Amino acid sequence: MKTYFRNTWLGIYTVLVGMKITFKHLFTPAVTIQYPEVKLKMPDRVRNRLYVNIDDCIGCDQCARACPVSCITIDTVKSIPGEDLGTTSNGKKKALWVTKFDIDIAKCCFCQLCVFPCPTECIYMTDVYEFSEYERERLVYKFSSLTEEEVNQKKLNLEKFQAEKEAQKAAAAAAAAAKPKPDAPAQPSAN
Amino acid sequence: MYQFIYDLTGNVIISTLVTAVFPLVNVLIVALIGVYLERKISAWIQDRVGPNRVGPFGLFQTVADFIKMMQKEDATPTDIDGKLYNLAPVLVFTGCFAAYAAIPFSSQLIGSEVEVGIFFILAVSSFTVAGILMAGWSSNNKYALLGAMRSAAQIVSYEIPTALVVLSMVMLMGTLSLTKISEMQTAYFWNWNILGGATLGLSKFLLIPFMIVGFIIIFISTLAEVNRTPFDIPEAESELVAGYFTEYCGMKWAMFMLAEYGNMFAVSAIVSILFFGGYHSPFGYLGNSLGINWLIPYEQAFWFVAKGWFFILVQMWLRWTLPRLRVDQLMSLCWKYLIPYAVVNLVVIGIISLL
Amino acid sequence: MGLLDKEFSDGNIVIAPVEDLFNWARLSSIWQLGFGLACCAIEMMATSMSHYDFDRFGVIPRNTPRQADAIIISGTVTLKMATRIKRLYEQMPAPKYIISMGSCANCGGPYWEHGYHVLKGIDRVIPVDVYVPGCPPRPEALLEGLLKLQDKIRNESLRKKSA
Amino acid sequence: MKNAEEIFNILKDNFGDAVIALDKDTPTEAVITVDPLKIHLVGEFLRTNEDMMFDSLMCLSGVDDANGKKVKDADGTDIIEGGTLSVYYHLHSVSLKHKITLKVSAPREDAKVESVENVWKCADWHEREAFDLVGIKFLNHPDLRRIMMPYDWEEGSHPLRKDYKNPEFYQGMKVPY
Amino acid sequence: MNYYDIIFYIFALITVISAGFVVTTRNVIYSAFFLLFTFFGVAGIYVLLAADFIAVVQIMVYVGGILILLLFGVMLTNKITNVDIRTGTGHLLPASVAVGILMGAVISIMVYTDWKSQPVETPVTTVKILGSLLLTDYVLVFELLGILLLIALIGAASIARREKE
Amino acid sequence: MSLKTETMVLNMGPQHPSTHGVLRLELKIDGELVLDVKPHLGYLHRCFEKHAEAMQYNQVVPYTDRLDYLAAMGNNWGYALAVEKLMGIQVPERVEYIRVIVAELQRIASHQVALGSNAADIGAFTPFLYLFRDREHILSIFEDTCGARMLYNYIWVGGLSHDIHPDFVKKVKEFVSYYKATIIELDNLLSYNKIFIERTANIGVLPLDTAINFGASGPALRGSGIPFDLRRDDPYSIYDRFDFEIPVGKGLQGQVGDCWDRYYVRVREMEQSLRIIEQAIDHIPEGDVQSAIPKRIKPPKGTVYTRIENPRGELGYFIISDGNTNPFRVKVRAPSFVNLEVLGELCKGHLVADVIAILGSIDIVLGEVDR
Repeated sequence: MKTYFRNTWLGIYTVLVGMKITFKHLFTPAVTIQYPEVKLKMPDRVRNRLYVNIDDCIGCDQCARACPVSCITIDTVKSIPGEDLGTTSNGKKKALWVTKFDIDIAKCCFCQLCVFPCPTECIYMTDVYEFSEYERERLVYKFSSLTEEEVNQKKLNLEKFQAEKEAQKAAAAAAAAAKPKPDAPAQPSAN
Repeated sequence: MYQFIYDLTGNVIISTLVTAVFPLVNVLIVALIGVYLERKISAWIQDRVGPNRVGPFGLFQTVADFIKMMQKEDATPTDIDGKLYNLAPVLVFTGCFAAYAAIPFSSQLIGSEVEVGIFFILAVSSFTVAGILMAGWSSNNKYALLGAMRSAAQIVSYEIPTALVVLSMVMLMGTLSLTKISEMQTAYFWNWNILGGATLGLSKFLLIPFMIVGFIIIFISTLAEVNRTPFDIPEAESELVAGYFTEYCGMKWAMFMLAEYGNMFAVSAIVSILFFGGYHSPFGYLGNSLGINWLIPYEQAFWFVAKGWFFILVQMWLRWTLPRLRVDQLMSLCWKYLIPYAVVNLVVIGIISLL
Repeated sequence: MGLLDKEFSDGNIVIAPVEDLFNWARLSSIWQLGFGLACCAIEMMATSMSHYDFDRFGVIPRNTPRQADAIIISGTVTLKMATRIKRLYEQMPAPKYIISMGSCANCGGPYWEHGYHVLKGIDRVIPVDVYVPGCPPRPEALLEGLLKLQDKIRNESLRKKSA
Repeated sequence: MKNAEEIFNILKDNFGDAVIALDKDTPTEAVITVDPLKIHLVGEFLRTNEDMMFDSLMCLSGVDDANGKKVKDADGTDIIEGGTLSVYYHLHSVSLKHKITLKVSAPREDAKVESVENVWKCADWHEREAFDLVGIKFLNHPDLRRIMMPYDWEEGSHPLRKDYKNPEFYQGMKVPY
Repeated sequence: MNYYDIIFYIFALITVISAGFVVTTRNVIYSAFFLLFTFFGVAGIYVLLAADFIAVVQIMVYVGGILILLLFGVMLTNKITNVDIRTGTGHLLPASVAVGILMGAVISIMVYTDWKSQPVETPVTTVKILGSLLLTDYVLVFELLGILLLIALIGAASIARREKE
Repeated sequence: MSLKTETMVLNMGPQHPSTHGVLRLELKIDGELVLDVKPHLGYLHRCFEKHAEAMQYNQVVPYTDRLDYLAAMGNNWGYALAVEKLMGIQVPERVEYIRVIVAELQRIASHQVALGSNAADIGAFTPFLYLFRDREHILSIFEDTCGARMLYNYIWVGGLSHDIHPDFVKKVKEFVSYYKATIIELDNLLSYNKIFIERTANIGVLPLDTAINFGASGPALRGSGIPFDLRRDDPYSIYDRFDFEIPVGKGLQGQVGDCWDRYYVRVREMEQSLRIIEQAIDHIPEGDVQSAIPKRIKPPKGTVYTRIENPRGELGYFIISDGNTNPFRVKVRAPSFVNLEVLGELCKGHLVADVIAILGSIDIVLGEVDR
């Protein structure tokens, strides 16, 4: 009998206590961020969309190898001696044409592992988080600044250069003992 | 209301129809505003802002919901019992709608002054039960069936404490008519039943605690009858997905929602009629003091609607505060707590009223 | 019921204002079928919570596909799960929309290479309207995806059946 | 508190040949190798003996040792032939606070290990997982079905084996990227 | 024919037709739901007879209580919905004979009774009269019924509480 | 008189509002009474262990995040500890302190979700939102520190990916003082609410010996009344320096080991975590957080099993190294996986609604159960 009345009392009392709390909250200002109108300032270390400053990229492929997801694909073509590719912003000399620098942002797991090994700090994570798309294909970001023709041109150049070199070598070999030939341009690829 | 329109048009059918349209409009408005308010209040309680992008302050949110629901495809599951499936929402809605016939919105604005008003409302609410069972059974879905069973059991059992409290009030007032019950608690809040009724004397003060107990009981049990949290187990989303209307979509589902909100208003109205003076103003009438007699019914309607909404707000407030009970606890609350208290309350009120 | 069960025929009627109204209603009340699968589900929940408040856009979670307008596939879809998703999608009444949230739902995400049990992209099973990238996307990103979906609905026509 | 050597000696005294070896070479933990068909007896002893009281099985892991020779089968795919599959048991005593690691190895082609499900209840799902992903059969297990993979997944294919090849399709869905 | 007649016929039709369906339909659930409409029709007729209290009680007790209980029973016994109740044709003949005799008796009474059709003033409220009658003239019957119901309740509870063997 | 009743099989999930993800429960019910529960897992089997074998040691860390996505810090830490133990790396003092602080913050955040979803399953929606609201504070601290809200990839083998943010200490202190007051509100709103107590007390009682035999750990084990906490009983890192209590289930509202006890243990654990943070936050030594990170992670041949106290219980990593840059085998002893096993035992004889309360009180994360 005692527990019966106690239960009744507790039932009513705790409900009232709860109601008091929620009533208080009825008049607390909302914490909501009114998103499209108000946007939070992102912290400086925030990890969102990857960006590649292709001007600084030397095509070293370290980011692609660091990526656990293999969402970065880099193709490079060796430059021939006459070409000047310029230097990166921190003074490194570029030696490779980056013919392809694709990041499939749909696969990316935003772990930032690719950012650390980059010697020129050209790949980094931005604070852009709004990049939804209607088509899946548009989530593959192509960063290479070279057009298709230019890529073909570079490849052709290299081939021509190598052919010439070969010819020279052949000539040299004919003259003297042959040395091991340089290999075809490295074609590292993550997948 | 009926008389007024009958005088105006002189035609039984037209005046009946017009009278019938009024509660329909009321149900629609209650649902539209109710859903909006529910979302807003839950938002405020939870430190959010709630819908605010559709129209000013999100006012058109429910309108948009409604229009969207109208254009949804009427997808029906394959293995359902078509006839009952289609009939169920209508029946549920009828149960809710019929109750409005006897609710006095003001001394003039009343569908039908039936002598057995309060009993009538209790009775027609059983149509809702049948409709719910129908919906649950015909959906051919285990969740729906379980939800319907729970719901029916719940409504049937909670009718008993409701009826007991109503009985004690009927005993006290000596009438079943809602109009008369309202009329007897004359204007000014100290005459309300919750404060012992209009007749002055010892019994008035003796009654007050028992009236409060009665009010709590009937409030809890009507809350259960309209399946609101903490008694929303028929549609307990974490257990039964959406209870008896799991398989319903589009307008048919909207009818269940309309009925739910309509019922919320109906039970709030009953509570306010029984304990809070019905359509009476708590402070006397502006019409009286200004000498404008035609104003009084409008004032009464205002107060009535205001009281109804107040209790709806309390229901929402409770909903966003409390967890829900389990199905057996719900039953034991009804049979072990509410009914004994209600019976004792009934006896005590009977004794006091004999004094 | 369901006003749009019959398609409007081309020509005869000028239905532009009706269309606008209907599209407006549809885009303002996208009820989502809560489809939390993995990590993204937590961010999806966070989006409905106080700080981001999905409800502002008229989005409320419904638990039954019958009453939902959109699914937000949030998380890794495994082969075991894919058939269920398809079934739930089929149970939804038209018009229905799908937001693919997060890398995993977009294309398998981090699991695309060695994931022997991961479906590589939900679009292999059901048509997707908006892809929200991120792992998991910030709640704002999901909101932006929703706004994109609203844009898409705004330009829909009643004449051809949607989605 | 007993260290691995003491435990090994006690086990050796009690079980003789069933307890095969103590491997102390690993830098972090000593592993006692046990006969796969006697492991439930050893487990029961370890759990109930008053000096041991290993009442909790922390972890049970099935491992493909990949120590057989790599060959090409008829289709030209690499498979591993011979060698062993192993199960590691990490035990812990809540009351005595000591730990021990047991290991059993069974031949790859027909890996059979006694179940310890009725010694430690929690072995149930761990063993199902080891069966599902590595393909070790646990004798006397009450309910040895797949647990992670779908029940209708290709018979006899166990994804965590080192030579596992993914099927092309599952129920009409393309599996590889 | 005024409005009330029309309404009366509507209710009568509802009652008769749904009663017919209750008997003839093969699905138990359907019968139960048709019973709902029968009760509803009967209640309507009560209202037209100015017995509003009885009408309300009819709905409350039969629809709200008995019918729901019935439905519960039917739904809880899982398989019954799929089993057609046998409406055996073999017993059609004796049944129709019995019904025919009964119908004849009723119709003959209807025809041969000397019906007095004079307007009777309907009481304003039946509730009060009912109440006082129940507690004065028919108090014994009332109490007896109360005891009977109590016994039924206790019996049901004791059966329900018995441990399963 | 005996009534023959038929049992019904109710499928809960894989997509069900309260299975905390994609768990399928096959309930055999008699009316509302649960006779048997059969969980079916694997709807989120993301092949972590296969991935770990294909990755280099440091590349596995982002995948560990995705195991128990509510407590990613703990997962990173457990993995890092295992590899560190294998390689014999001693991490700097500063790293240890930061790890303890973020792990305790993560514990609070994880418990908030656990408690919130437990409450939401029982029907109390508002506490759920309050808890998530407070969780945002922690997430914002983490985001400042490492740039991600949920999956951090913060604790690396031998160190941390970033040093703490300059505002870190201030923000954490603010949070600690704010949250101490907020827990009281949670208690009043939910923990002592009569309906909540009715729903959880005496439900799903887990006796101590069953709990140990089933290998339960974390709050599920402590709720049964044994103060077993790896931070105290098998100390790792620098937990032996801090003074904190281990809350255990005492059966305040019912029997020891019921749902309410497990719930309450979590609430009190949040308080203890705040206590640890308070002790640690002022004593973070100066130093470099990345000095001990090896250039190339190539542990010697061998096996290692380490375990840490994650919010859900004992998280163990079993790593076999064959001396290569990739791990040979990584097996995760996921606390939820083991704790979930006990569900069938707990649910027998309860009602359908209780299954949800019990499941909520066990607190599983499917990413970890299925891996």
